[in-house]
Amino acid sequence: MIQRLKSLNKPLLLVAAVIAVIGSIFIPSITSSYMLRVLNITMISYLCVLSVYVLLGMCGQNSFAQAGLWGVGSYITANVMMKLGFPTLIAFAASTLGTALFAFVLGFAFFRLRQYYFTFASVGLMAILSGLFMNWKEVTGGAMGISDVPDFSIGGFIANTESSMYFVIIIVCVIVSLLMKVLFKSALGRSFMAIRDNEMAANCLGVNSLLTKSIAFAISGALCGAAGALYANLTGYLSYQSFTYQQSTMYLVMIMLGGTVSPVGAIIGTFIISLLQEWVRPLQNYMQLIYGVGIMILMIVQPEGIIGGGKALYERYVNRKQARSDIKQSL
Amino acid sequence: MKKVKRILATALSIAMLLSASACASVDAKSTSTSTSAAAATEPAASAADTTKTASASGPIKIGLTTVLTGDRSLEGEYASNAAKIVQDEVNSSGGVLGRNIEIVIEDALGTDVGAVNAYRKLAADKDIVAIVGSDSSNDNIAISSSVQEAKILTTGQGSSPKLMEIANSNPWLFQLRASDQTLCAALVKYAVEEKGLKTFAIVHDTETASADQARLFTEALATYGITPSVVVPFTSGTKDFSSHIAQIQNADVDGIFAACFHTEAAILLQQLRALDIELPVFGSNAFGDPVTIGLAGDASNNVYSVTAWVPNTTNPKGAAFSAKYTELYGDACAKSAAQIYDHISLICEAIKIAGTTDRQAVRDAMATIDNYQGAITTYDCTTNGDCGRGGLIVQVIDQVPTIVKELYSEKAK
Amino acid sequence: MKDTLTENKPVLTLSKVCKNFGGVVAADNISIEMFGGQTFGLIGPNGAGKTTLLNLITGIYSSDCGQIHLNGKNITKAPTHKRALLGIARTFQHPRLLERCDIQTNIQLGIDLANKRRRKNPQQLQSEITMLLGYAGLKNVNLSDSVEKLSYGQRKMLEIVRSLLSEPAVLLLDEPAAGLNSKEMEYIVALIKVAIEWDIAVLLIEHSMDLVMGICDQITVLNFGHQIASGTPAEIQENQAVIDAYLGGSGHAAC
Amino acid sequence: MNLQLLISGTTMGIVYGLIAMGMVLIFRSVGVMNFAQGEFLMVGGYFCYTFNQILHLPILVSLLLASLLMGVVGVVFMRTSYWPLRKAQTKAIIVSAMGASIALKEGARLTWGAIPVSVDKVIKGTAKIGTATVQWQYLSIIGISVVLMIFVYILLEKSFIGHIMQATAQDQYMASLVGIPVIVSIGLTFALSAIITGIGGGLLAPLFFLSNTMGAASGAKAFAAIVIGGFGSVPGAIVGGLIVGLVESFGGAYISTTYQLVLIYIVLVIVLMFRPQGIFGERIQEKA
Repeated sequence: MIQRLKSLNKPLLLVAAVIAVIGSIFIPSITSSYMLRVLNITMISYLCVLSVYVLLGMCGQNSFAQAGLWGVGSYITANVMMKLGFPTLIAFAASTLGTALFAFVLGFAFFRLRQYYFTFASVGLMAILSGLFMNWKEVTGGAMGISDVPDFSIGGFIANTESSMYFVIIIVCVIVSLLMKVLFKSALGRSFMAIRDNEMAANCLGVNSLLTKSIAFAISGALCGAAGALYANLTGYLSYQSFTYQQSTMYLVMIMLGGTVSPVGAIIGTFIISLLQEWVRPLQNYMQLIYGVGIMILMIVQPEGIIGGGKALYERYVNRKQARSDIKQSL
Repeated sequence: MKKVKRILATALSIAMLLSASACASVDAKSTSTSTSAAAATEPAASAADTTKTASASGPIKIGLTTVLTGDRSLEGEYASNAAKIVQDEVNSSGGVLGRNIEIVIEDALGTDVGAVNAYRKLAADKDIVAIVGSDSSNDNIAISSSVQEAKILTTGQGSSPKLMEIANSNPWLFQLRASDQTLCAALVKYAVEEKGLKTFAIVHDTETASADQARLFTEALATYGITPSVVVPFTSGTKDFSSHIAQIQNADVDGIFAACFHTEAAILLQQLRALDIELPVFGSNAFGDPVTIGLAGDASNNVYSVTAWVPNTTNPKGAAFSAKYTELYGDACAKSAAQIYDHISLICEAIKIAGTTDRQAVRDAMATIDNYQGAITTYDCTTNGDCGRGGLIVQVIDQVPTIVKELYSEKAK
Repeated sequence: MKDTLTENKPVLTLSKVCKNFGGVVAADNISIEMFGGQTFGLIGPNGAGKTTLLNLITGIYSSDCGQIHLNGKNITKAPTHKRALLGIARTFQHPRLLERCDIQTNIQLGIDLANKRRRKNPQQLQSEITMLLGYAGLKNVNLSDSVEKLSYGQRKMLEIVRSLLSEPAVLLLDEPAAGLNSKEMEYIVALIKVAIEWDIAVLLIEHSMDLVMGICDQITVLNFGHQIASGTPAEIQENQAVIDAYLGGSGHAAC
Repeated sequence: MNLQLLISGTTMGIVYGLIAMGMVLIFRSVGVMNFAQGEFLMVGGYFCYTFNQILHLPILVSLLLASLLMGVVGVVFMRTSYWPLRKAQTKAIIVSAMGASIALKEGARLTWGAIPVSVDKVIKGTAKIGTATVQWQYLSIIGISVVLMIFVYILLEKSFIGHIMQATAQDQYMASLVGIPVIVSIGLTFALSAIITGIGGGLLAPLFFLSNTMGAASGAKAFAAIVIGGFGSVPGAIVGGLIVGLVESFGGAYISTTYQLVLIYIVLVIVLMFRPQGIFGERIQEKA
């Protein structure tokens, strides 16, 4: 039954995808550089939120250190490009792999902790990292931060405008999203979900919790690292003001709002929150108040997240339909 | 007016917290009501609507990014109040080029992304002639590349030398403030030459501006062959200074140089005096600020501070503004407010000189302004950085900042 | 397809394994030998320490003394996932599936484990899956449905199918029949038969005597962690200690 | 010097312990960390300010009135940000609490302004202890905190209400079966927690001053205190608080003032590594 409905959806989805692609190509030509920057930042946050999806949505581990990892990625890029003078691609790779490694090692230490003890450790990690970001002059430029990080460039192509950067980021986002799909279908992805749903059963099926969780943390680190690299290239200025505990909580809010069941949830959550931030601007003094209350209400109305709620509705609809047809047959 | 607004705000927030418990239908309602309330109680809210189309007769728009909400919102309260005053003042005196001015405020949120988004949103509005950046070197540095891109006259409120460099290399960005370099040097000079002190401790917040000031204190002391006996950094939000004070005591010094923001300054002074440490404190601008004095009370006495502004200033323009501010809002007028007043007046001046609202023309006009008398000090915008001339060294006596020395500095080159 | 080697060589041996929680003795010098293609019954009143023994074998608890060997390999200290890789599969009293995933994924998880040892060829795999699902009475469920749609009994079946697909050497079944109707009982029997067919050593914890007596080659009776009797079904039924344990004051069987 | 550090460390420790205790009470009753606890501190402080500075009531009276109001706030908070989500996954509750904390911060700013303010001290001046000097306000904080802690202990262990709360904390379903109105009992817990933390805010105001963001910093340290002391244990919260306070003062003096907060969290991580359940907490064994 569902199979049939899904197959019905297929062409629709295809059309939607095509529209999305064409749309996204023309966006830069129709929007202001302000909106474009908002979109760029939003897509970068999307990468970070995906990292939360891998860790929380797939592997069931909740971390408050994602913004910290994002920062690590950014500062790696800044240092590799400015102090060592390497080209963008190498810096990008360094950020991605470096942050992944960083996360993997920490994961190996932290994931000896079960349940929410890991979450506590991650809060600690975040605090430690933000302390370093603010005060480690040699690497992070202290509170003043690092300015004039070079633009993103490959060979002759230099992404020095908002729109060119837009395409770079969107390409990375698309690639990463596809990789997510692969991960979801892979044995590794399944072992993540096995741990999420029942760690002991997972062990009895030959899944090594410590290693698997650490890998999950490493992957989320890689995502944050990539996001950080892009952020450094995009804004050209890094300071402790960006990589805060609040930012980490924002990522959690985004994924929870969108729904932890699929990357689509990450997309929806990120865009709703990021754009909400900008939409409520006209409220001036009141914007944060409304924003906060908005988060509460959304959470109360959709505790499973928008995707989760949507899925439930869809299934109910399917069941209803099935029931009806069954009755028809029985008559 | 203010009371009403606050009570209304409380009522709203409670109403909405309650509504959060109810279902989504309540959501829409409560949000909409609060929106309208916001618009009603917050004139600037309507001003933020950037969808109006340009028209020669319509008001001249000037952008202002400041931190209205979040952790650094103190700045925003002063800024938006001051913006209202200057807007009314200009408009009641016939406006600029015969047109009213309208100040469009955007919230910089106290983060880099927030600052940039706010700035870009303003810059994207073709009617906006010039933009005042927020009161933080970080924010101003964060937006500097966007300034290059947007090609619109932008005035930075930050005072760090780093910002000065950036401004000098960026034709569109003006730092309308004396760079700390000159001010800190002056305070050191005063402490060493006129107070005849020999050994010092430096205690400072690791936050951008304060860390910078601490560095400048050290550099200035070096010119007298003095190295600080001890440098004690702390992070913003520190509540208990006992370990910091202990280090200062151990060093036993003649005087303390201090650089940080209001709350930390007040806590530091209180705890110093509570331990009967009566050493003279030479502080950054926050130490002479009414907010700090109000919090620290008697503990703030015999504190020296180098600042550009005191509410009881002798400068007639400043005095008038200060009086008006206090009359309208009850609180003493702080530097952040006076700064906005000067920035906007300067921009209006530039527009007058340009005789048009063309962005390029206004920017060029700005660069011609030399010793313009503002509420805080005189301004020399012939080069982009370090435009605010002069400053004050004040001593707090009976909780009143009293000017002990007026400075007029040459431009730092 | 039984070969004579595994006939006389035990697959899994527990020698004098013991465990106690605080003062409470959960397993006291338990010694068991299990052979491939045989079913080994483990019975006893509630709280006799049957599940504890399973947890000791799978490594969820570490034993205080004694040794556990799998195919002659000492796995006494090995962590749970290692033992699983070496071929110890289990089901739980209450099925533990990937609640938020579809049935396909759950099955695949078992195959993943098998693949970690050696890749299976797709056709053979596919036929195995269809066969097992057939035996388990899951023939006409939609593999892309979420497991939430399955009944309690179906979940238990699925769990067994999953463990069978992981090609274990030893299969530990923790009260597979509890809470199932007679039809589903037959499915269980069918699946166990498949396991024997595949030369797997099956350990069956069960309260339903008919099932145990019907299918097991060897039976061990536990009471308060003590191994009070072992032998063929016939011997056990005669054994006085067993009868006391069940009918006497010390707890009573669920069925 | 060391005596000075010891005393200030201890006093700060007691303060963190007080906030931590408030968090622990809620955690024990609903099994979820309250991410808006720091805001209770802030709101309590502002209520105190309203009575003391605007209505010019004596500080002790203001504290009392403020604590009563905080009780109401606690219940409202429970009803709005916890109760609707009690059946949802805990992450949802955490997120809604985060939303609430933003809303509270901003609501406070809009109500009382962004300019930091202060309230009267309970006792002015300073006392000498050996070579060390300590403000009387600190001593009164210790005094009042200890009284509060004892009060909470008696309330929880000895009183009927306490037993109701404990029963609900252990098993909501069971509690409802034996006729305990769960919402009332949870409401009481939130109220109690809010009151304790709120009084803390009122007492801290003259020392650290009130601003809508004061909650965050203290909240973070209180959190560290809980984790170090042992999650869900009231004595653990207090001991953890003391440890944090002492690490702060001595670490600051002898290791680094720049990394004071970092030091605290390094201690936290180390404790987690070697004793995840904290000093007083009992480890959660996973059921096989």
